[in-house]
Parts: sequence; structure tokens; C-alpha cells
Amino acid sequence: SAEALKVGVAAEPYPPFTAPDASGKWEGWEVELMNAVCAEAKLECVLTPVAWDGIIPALTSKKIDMIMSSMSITDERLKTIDFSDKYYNTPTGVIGTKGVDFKPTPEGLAGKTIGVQVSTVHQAYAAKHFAAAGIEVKEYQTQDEANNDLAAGRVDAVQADAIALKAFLATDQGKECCDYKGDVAEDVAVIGPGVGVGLRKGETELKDKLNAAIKAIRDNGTYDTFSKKYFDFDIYGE
Amino acid sequence: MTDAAQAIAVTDLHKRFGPLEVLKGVSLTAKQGDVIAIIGGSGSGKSTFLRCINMLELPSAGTVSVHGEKIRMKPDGRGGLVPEDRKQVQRLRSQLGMVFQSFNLWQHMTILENVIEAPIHVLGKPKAEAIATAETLLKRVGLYEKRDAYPAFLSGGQQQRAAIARALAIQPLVMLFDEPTSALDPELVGEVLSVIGDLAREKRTMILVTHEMKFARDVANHIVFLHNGVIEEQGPPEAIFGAPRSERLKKFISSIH
Amino acid sequence: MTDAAQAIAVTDLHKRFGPLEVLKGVSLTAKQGDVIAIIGGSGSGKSTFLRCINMLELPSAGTVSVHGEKIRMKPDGRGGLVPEDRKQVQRLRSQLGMVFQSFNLWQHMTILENVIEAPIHVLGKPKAEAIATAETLLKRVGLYEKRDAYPAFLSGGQQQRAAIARALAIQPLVMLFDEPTSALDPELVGEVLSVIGDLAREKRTMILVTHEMKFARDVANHIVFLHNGVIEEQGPPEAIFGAPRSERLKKFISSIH
Amino acid sequence: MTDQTTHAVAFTPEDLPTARSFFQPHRIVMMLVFAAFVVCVAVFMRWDWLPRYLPRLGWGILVSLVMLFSTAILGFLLAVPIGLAQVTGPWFFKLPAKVFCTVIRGTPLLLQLWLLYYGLGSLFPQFPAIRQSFLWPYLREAWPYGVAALTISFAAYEGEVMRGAFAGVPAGELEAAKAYGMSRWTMFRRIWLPRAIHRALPTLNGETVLQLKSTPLVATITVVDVYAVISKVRQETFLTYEPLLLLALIYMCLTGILVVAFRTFENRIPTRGA
Amino acid sequence: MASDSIVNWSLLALSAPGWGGVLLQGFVNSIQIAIGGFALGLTLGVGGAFGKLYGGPILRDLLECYTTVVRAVPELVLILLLYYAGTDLLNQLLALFSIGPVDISGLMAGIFVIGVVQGAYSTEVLRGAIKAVPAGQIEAARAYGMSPLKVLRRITLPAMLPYAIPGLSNLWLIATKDTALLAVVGFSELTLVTRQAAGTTKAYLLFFLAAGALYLALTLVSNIFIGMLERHARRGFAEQR
Ligand SMILES: Nc1ncnc2c1ncn2[C@@H]1O[C@H](COP(=O)(O)OP(=O)(O)OP(=O)(O)O)[C@@H](O)[C@H]1O
Ligand SMILES: Nc1ncnc2c1ncn2[C@@H]1O[C@H](COP(=O)(O)OP(=O)(O)OP(=O)(O)O)[C@@H](O)[C@H]1O
Ligand SMILES: [Mg+2]
Ligand SMILES: [Mg+2]
Repeated sequence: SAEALKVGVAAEPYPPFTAPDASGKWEGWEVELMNAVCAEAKLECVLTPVAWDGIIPALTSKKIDMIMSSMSITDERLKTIDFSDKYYNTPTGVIGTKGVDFKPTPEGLAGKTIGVQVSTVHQAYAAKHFAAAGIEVKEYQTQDEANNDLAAGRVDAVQADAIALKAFLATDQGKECCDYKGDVAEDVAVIGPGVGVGLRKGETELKDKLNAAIKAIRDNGTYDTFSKKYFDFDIYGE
Repeated sequence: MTDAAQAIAVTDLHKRFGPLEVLKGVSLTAKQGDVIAIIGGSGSGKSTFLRCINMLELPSAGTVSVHGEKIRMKPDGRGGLVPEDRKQVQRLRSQLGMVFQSFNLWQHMTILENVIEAPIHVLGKPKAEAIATAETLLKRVGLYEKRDAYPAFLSGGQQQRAAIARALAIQPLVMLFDEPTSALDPELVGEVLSVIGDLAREKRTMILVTHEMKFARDVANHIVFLHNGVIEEQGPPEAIFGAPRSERLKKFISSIH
Repeated sequence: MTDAAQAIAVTDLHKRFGPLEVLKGVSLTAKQGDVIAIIGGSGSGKSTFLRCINMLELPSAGTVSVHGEKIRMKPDGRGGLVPEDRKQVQRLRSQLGMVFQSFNLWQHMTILENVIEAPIHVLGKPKAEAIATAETLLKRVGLYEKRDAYPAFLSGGQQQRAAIARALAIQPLVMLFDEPTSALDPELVGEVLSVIGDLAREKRTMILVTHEMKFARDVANHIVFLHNGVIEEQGPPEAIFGAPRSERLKKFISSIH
Repeated sequence: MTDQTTHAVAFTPEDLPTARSFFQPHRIVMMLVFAAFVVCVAVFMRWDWLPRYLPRLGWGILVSLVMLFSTAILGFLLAVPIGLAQVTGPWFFKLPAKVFCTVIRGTPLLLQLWLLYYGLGSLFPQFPAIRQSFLWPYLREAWPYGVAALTISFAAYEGEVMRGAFAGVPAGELEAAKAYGMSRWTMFRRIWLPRAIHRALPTLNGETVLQLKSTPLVATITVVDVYAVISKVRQETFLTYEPLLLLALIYMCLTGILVVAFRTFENRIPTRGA
Repeated sequence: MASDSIVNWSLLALSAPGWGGVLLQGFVNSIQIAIGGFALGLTLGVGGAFGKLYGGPILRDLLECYTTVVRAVPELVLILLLYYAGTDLLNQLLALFSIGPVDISGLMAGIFVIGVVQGAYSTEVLRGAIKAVPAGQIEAARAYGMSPLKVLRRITLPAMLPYAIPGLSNLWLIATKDTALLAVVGFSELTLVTRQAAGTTKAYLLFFLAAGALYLALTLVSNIFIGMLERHARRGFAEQR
């Protein structure tokens, strides 16, 4: 179609995947991926910031046409929307206040408050494994707020995507306040097989195009080329 | 019914407000040059009658003709009448210069703008001409200096004189006055009455509702005494005030000293 | 100056509003049981004089004593006076029952609450006692049935009678009235004057500013004619109204028919 | 400049229908249409999630109401001196009060809320003294910031209302109080303040409804009010309309209750006409 | 910790390393939405007010529902409802008339949402103002033969202005501030870009204060214009207290 497709991203800084720079332009690994995939699939794509907590309604009500915002493929989401094949997969980790030593397990977190972003697999994971064990789970609209409240001492730990957390730990604020406590125990049922492009149900044509494009850029090396700028390992995962 | 010398002809006018019948068949003819004063107790229906003449209240039955032209009405299906042709009403209204008890000057316009409003926007006169006429009229009511003032900054008497100028500006066939002085402080009544008196002496056709008996007697050539929605008695001022026949009129005249 | 039989003693009172000198040396003594009526043209300073007595206006010079106790004043550094002791003023005020032209009832309280307010919160009376007194007073001014109504729902005459009851409730040494009937419709004046007349006949000390000459003549034992900020003439009512000496008083009396 | 104190034509008791005029033929038809709509909504939309969330919804409503009442009361207590300062205060009270009202009324509440929570709140932990103080457990929480922001906002709007109300008490009534020997404090306590509140009540009513409508903003700083609970429902069920419709309904009920409560309160001191 | 003690003003610079330019762009977006929303609201308000005053019983009741619902439900909730449901419904409606789905930009959606909310308030403000015009003034106009439309244009509308301006100016100020609520749907107005800038640079206080200053400036400038407008509209009114 001649019309440009709107690709929704969460309207918040989520480095190193998506973040606005000082000129208001969005950049990051996922933005480059989007450009590469769209170019490969011969689609015209425009990046459209949307509130994270309304990103699925935005898709279903056609405000946007795809979601490329580090959204993990889960069974729960698959009830409402469709996904392309995964385009990356990273472990889930926990960071916490420096100097306080604990393991990212229900026992280690006992008596502590942990922050997660709403409607993420991390929230689902924390609800299943931590909240059930009596640990206070505080939910934030954006990852950035959760990180900030950890730095401000309002929570003791934050669970999120390991890459995003490490990006945070690399900032001045992150260096000063916190360190990495480790990955959480696996639970594929909750965390899912990785991150894919969110799509409206029934748009199989678009889905096939995207799947082909993702495969193509992995095969022709484009994927690795721009990934190297951001990561020193293979973000695609297994 | 088509006699053009009849400025206003009202026949058998009835007006009901819900269950209350305020006018119970009133007929009245004003020939050109007539000055008719309507008197009567409070609530007798004087204002309602005057307002029916220019259709500010729609009569329940009866006819009104202006300059021999009958205002065409049709039943509204709820026991009343509505004008058949709104345009006709608007046209005939512009031949009647109404002056209200509470002046009703347009507050957002200066005195001059008030006076030229209807000539320009109803009669379609050129602005320059309207202004010229307006200034003559304002001089005549003694308000030429106040032409650029807003109504709120004028005394009641000045406002009423401006309202008279505004009514005269459409060069009406008939002037209608509804108690033009009863909202004024006593010391301001005189200035307004003297303007109306001048108009009467020029033989301008006028129908005026008033409580100023002495004034009515001086300027009117015909007095109508309304009581309970009917004309109880009418005639020349000498007869009405000098030799009232009905008990009610006698009582009314004696109550107003 | 310390004669307790002197309910109010004012000596050489001056009052300036900026450049305008409204009172130019007024002295007046009210003995217990006196009923003094102050008359005079508009703007002659009557209200100002009354308001200076209970310090609602601060005099520019002169002294005021209540029941022989002089209100201590000191210069305010800008050519006027201020009370030395605010408590003293409050105490003496609570011996003066002021009734205003515009009633000034507290709109958020019922009539009864208005009347018991000062006894309880100024004089510190027990509530039950205050209510008992208030009910007697309200009966007296004919408002007992209205005791639980709010002022806004009363006629002007009723409001003014309630205001009188409120002033009486503090059992004042002197009642001060500032044109108590001039904001009332003519038909309501009588009911208020009759209440005040009763008080006068009981030999209650009163100073009243009024435009009701006939009334002043009937109830007062002393008339003060104020003109341009000075007492132009004073004396018993027969002398003032029967045989005025000064030209101004003659003119004033003739102007008020 | 505008001297109107209510910041909008808020919902007030006059807006409630009177029982007498309520039933008219066309209304009955409209109500039937509406009932049909409700039935459609109930039947064709998904409500299976509702029972699961009911306890949390109840809790959320409670939080919203606590937020509303605590901030309205605190804000009003602040508004009285702010209003009074603007009417009678010397310039060094008058000016700050005026500036306070202008600044708060001139900036969005959402921004004020974030300024307090993310801005100010992120400064505190840098001071070990604060981190060690007894206040820290509270400063860690989100609700104190929500209460503070809502209180400040209410105080600013109400400060203007009270300014008008104080200034509008007829001078004669105050003079009467003086004339019977009341001290300044007694006069303030017995006459000026109650009379000003009485005058301001209808406006206060509108402002309180507006305050209720402001409370959901605290959800953006992690306070779990009814809005936050509904957000959670939206996120977990991926439903767009149903939770929001329910939320709108909840707020309409709360507004209705608030307005009726105010009306009964107001009627205790009747005012006449106009 | 040391870096926080000195305010890093360069963050506010207008060009790239500074975020000033983005902030101003967001501010312009906010103003655009406020103007558009206010104008749409005014249009709805004029229609609504006349509908409520002179319309038939059904129209009046429908308008009553509209103003009641909008005034009883938080703006935040309305914005979400209208943002998702409103535009969705609009598209479905258009589809009914077989016009393809229109692409509703964030700006249009924002204007639509604020406009619908403002429309309810404007309806009430204008209705009150029209009712405040003394009946006699309209009667006088009719008595001189003006047609209803002329009465409206020459008398009712100009005469109601002084009564409407205080309410309308309040609405304008609300419109400027309500744009901040669009942040929750991810629209790049001033408040959201402020948060993005603050989140990226961690200079929360600086950016929030800067945004506050912009909003405040808008309010103060608006007040000056409102004052001028009001003086003009009230020219015929005797000073009253
Ligand atoms: N719009 C109306 N609706 C209902 N009743 C009305 C209306 N207008 C007038 N009336 C009633 O009609 C009766 C006559 O009123 P009208 O104003 O004509 O009396 P009037 O003779 O002019 O009295 P006044 O000397 O007091 O002006 C009164 O009883 C009045 O209450
Ligand atoms: N607060 C004030 N500031 C300035 N001038 C005042 C003030 N109060 C009264 N005046 C002036 O003092 C003069 C006397 O006023 P006052 O009210 O005492 O007259 P009055 O005799 O009571 O008149 P009236 O019979 O009209 O009530 C008037 O010229 C009035 O304008
Ligand atoms: Mg009449
Ligand atoms: Mg006086």
C-alpha cells in the first residue's frame, strides 16, 4: 500500500533500544532494526511514539499498525494481538541498591520492594514469583521511572530486560546508585520466546512480509552490522 | 378593514395565558393623528393589549390591522394563533415605534448606534442618511451631546428620551408607549412627558399606556379605560375624567389623586 | 466628665476625611433617659457623628465619654486619633446598641442567633439565659414566630425590628439609631417607628438620627439640628419645630413638609 | 483580568434533575433507548474480568476518596489564610499569596505533580540526613507527593474563591459586629469566616467536584487509586472500552453523591433568590 | 553528587546537545492543540447553548447528557475514552458512508479530544451568558422588525459577550493546561517532551521548572489579552463592584 505504516514505540526513553535524542529524533538499536526491516520488506514506515500502557489498544484501534517496542511474545498477548517471529531475546535480570547484597530470588528479595514496568513480562514474572511470596511489587508506567525511583531509594530493586538494565547501569546515575544482582530464574511460560513485532490479528500478509524481512537481514548480515554498534554479543539469542 | 386612514384597527382581541384570560375581546381603532391613552388598574391587561398590537404577545383570537393591512394569522393547534407570514409581521412591526417602560436600550451600543440600528439593519437605509436623521432626532429630544455615550452612563430620563428617539428613527406610522415614565424617579418624569407632549401636538398617531392622568387628559384626544380585560368605558378626556359613568371608572379616578 | 448620670458626653468633636472637614467641633451630652433626635440635611454629618460615638469612625479631635468613662485616645501621627486601648473601646461599645439604616443583620444566622450572638460571644452570658432574654425581646418587637427564619426571608420592616432586638439584647446603656426607617418602603415605616416609640416611652436613653420630623417631635425630648458639621440650633422639640430661630433651620423645616 | 473564581462551570446541584419534571414521554423513549444500550454493553462486551477485580476496585475507590477529602480539607485550611491575606494583609502577605495563586493556577497540575515526585523527590535521597531521618519511610512513598500536589492546587484555586468570598461579605455586617463590641478575632471567627464560607459554598461545591476529577492524576506517580486499578485491568485484559466505561460510570456516581451531599449541606442555611 | 549542585543550563540550549528546541516544539504543539481545541469547543458550545435554549425537548436532553457526562467524568478518563473510542467510532461512521478510514493524526486527535471536553463547558458558559442578556433588549429588537437571525447577530451575540468572556477566558486557560493530559496517550506536547528530556538527562528539576515557566508565561500573556478583550466588551457597562 502507498500509505506509510505507523510503527508504535513507547513514548519514553528506553535505551539502548529506543530513545529520543536532544533534537527530538528517535534512535537506538530497535530504530535501526525497524529501518532495516522496513527497507527489506519495501514498506514505508514512520515511527510513532505512543504511551506504553495504551500501546495494544492503540494497535487494535488502528492508531498504529505495528508495535516494535521490545514487546515480548507471550501467550497472554497472543490472545489479543499477533506477533511476527522474534527479532531478539535477552535474559531478564534484577538490579539493586549498591552495597546491599541479595540474590534475585524470592528468598533474596524478602522484605524488599521491587519495581517493574506495567504490562511487561517482567511484571507478570514478578507477580507470579515475587508478589506471590509476599514481596512488595511496585508498578511503573515506564521503565525510566522505575530506574529513577531505584536511584531515589524508593524501591530496593528493579527487574527488567538485562540489556536495558545494563544500559542504565552505564549512566552516571546508574553507576552511582546500583549494581547488577543477576538474572532471574527461567520461566519461558511467562517470559516467552523473545521479542517480536506486534501486529493486529489477521494481517497475515504483513506478518509474512515482516518474517521474511527479519530472516533476510539476519541472513545477509545487515542485522549483525548494526547490532555490533550496540552490543558485544549476539542479541538474537538462541 | 382596508381603510388606510385607520392607522391601527384591532377587533375582538382575546388573550389567554394558560387558564387566565387577560383580554376578553377588545376592539379599538386609531385613525391617523389620534392620540389614544389607555388607562386602567394594575393587571387590567393594558401592557398585554399593547404588546399584542405588534405581536410581541400572540393573540389567542381576534385581528390586528396596521394601516389597513391585516396581519394574517393561523391556528397553532393549541388554541392560539401564530402568524402565517413571519416576514409580514416583521415588516409591519417596523411601522410601529414601541417605547418600553424599562427603556430596553441596547447596552453594547452608544446612543447614536442605538438610534441608527433599526433604520440601517431593518429598513436598509444608507448609514450616512441614518446618522443624519438620528442626529436631528437626538437634538430634538435634547441628547445630541450624549450621542456617543453608552446607555448605562445616562440617567433614566435620558435613557427614555433616547428610546423615544430610537422609536422615531424608523419613522413609524404609530408610536406605542407602555408606561414610559413609570420606571423613572419623579424628578425625571417631566422631561420625558414634555417630549411626548410635543409629539402629540405634532399630531403624531400614538397609543399610550400611562398612569399619569393629568398628562393623559392634556395630550390625548381619546381615553380608553380597560378593566379586567374589557373596555369598560371610552371617550374624549373631558367625558372620561369630567363625567365618568361607570362605577369602576369613578372609583379608579378617585383612587388616583 | 466623670458624671455617671451622663450616659454619653461628646466634647468638641472634629472629623476630617482627607481635606473635607465633616464635623467641626460638636459637643453633646445625653443624660440617662434622654431621647435626642439629630436632624439635618443630607451630608450635614449626622451619620458621621453617630459613628464617631462608638468609634466606628475615629474622630480627628475631641473626646467621647460613655457613662462617665472617657475613651482614651492617642495621636496616630497623621493628624488623627487612635484608641489607646482597644479593649476599652470594645467594652464601651458593648454598652451602645447601634441600629443601622441597612439593618446589617448577619445573613448566615437565624433571627434568634443574631440576637443571642453578642450576649454570648461578647458579654459571655450563658446560652440558655441569652435565649430566654432574646425570646422576650423578639416577642416584644413582634417577631417571636420568625425567630428561626433567616434574615433574607424577612421584609425590611421585620429585619429592622430584629436589628432593634439584637441591639437591645446587649442591654445597652444607650441606643443609637441611624435613620432606622429610611431604607424601608413607606408602608413598613410605621411598624418600626412604633417599636422605637415604645422604647422612648420607657425612658430608654437614645440618640437617633432621623428624617421623620413628626416622629422626632413626638418622641424626643431634645432636638439637635446639625448643619455643615456644626450644631446650628438645639432645644426642646416645641422650640425647634414651633419657633425655629436660625434661617437655615427654618428653611430645613419648611423643605420637609 | 477575569475575576471569576470557579475555574469552570462545574457540576453543581442545579444540574440535578428534579423528580417532578423528569418523566416526560420523550424521556421515557430516551430512557428505553439508553436501557437498550446498557443491555447491549452488558451482553456484547466482555465483563468476565469484573468479579476478579472487584476487591481491588473497592480499595481503589477508597484511595481516591481519601485523596479527595484529605486534600480538600487540607487545601481549604490553607486557602483561608491565603484568601484573607489577599483581602486584608499587608503587602508582604498579600504579594506572596497572589504569586502563589497565580503560579499554581497558571501551570498544569500534572506538571506540578511530576515536579514534586520526580524532581524534588529525586533530590531528597542525596542528603544522607533526610535518608536517615524518621521522615524517610514516608518520603519513599508516592502518596505524600500526591497529597501535597493536590493540596497545593486546591489551596490555590480555593484561595481565590475565599478572597472573593471574604471581600464580598457586606461591610455593614462586619461593622455591626464591631459596634457590639466584638474583638477582631471574635468577629473573624463568628461573623466574617462563617459568612464567607456560606457565600463560597456553591463555588466550593463545584471546586470539590473538579478536585475529584483531578485525583486520577496521582495514578501517574504510582498511587493505586481507582484509575490505577482500571489501568491495570486495561493492561492485563487488553480491553480498550469496557474498563474505561466502568471508570466513567464510577466517577459519575461519585460526582453525583458529592453534589447531593453538598446540596443537603448548603440547604441548611437557605439563601433567597438571585 | 557534585554535578547536581551546579545547574547545567546548557541542557536548555536550543540546538542539538541542548533540549530547548524540543521543548519549544512541544510547547508549540501544546498551543496548537489548545487553540484548536478551544475553537472546536467554542463551535460546539455555540451550537450547544442555542440547542439547549431554543431546541426541542429531545435535543435539549441529549445536550444535557453531553454536558453532564463531560462535567462529571475526569478529563483524564475522557481523554482516554475519546482518544481510543472516539476516533475509532469516527472511522466506523465514515466507513458506514463508505469513505475510507481517515488517518487521524495525533494533533487532530488531541484537538478533537480537548474540543469535545471544552464544548461541554462552553455550552454552559454561553447558555448562562445568553440568559443574562436582559429579555427586554431582545424584545426591543423584535419590536422594530428584526428577523430572528438579525436579532442574534446584531443584539444577542454582542450583548452576551461581556457575560461570556470571564467564563470563556477561564476555559481558554484550562485548555492550555489540559493539553498536558495528552501526555498520557503519548502525544508529544510540552509535558511529555519535558519528561522525556528529564528522563534522558536526569535533570528532572531543571526541565520541570522550565516547562512550568513556559506554561506560566502562556497564562500571563493570555491574561493580558483577556484583560484587553474584556475592557472592550464591557465598554457599555457602568463600573460595578
Ligand atoms: N407572560 C405572561 N404569562 C402569564 N401571565 C401574564 C403574562 N404577562 C402578563 N400576565 C398576566 O396578565 C395580567 C395582565 O397583565 P398586564 O401586564 O397586561 O397588566 P397591566 O395592565 O399592564 O398592569 P400594570 O399597570 O401593572 O403594568 C396580569 O394578571 C399578569 O399577571
Ligand atoms: N468614609 C468617608 N470618606 C470620605 N467622606 C465621607 C466618608 N463618610 C462620609 N463622608 C462625607 O462626609 C459628609 C457627611 O456624611 P454623613 O454620612 O455623616 O452625612 P449625613 O448627615 O448622615 O447624610 P445623610 O442624611 O445623607 O445620611 C458627606 O459629605 C460624606 O460624603
Ligand atoms: Mg403594564
Ligand atoms: Mg446618614
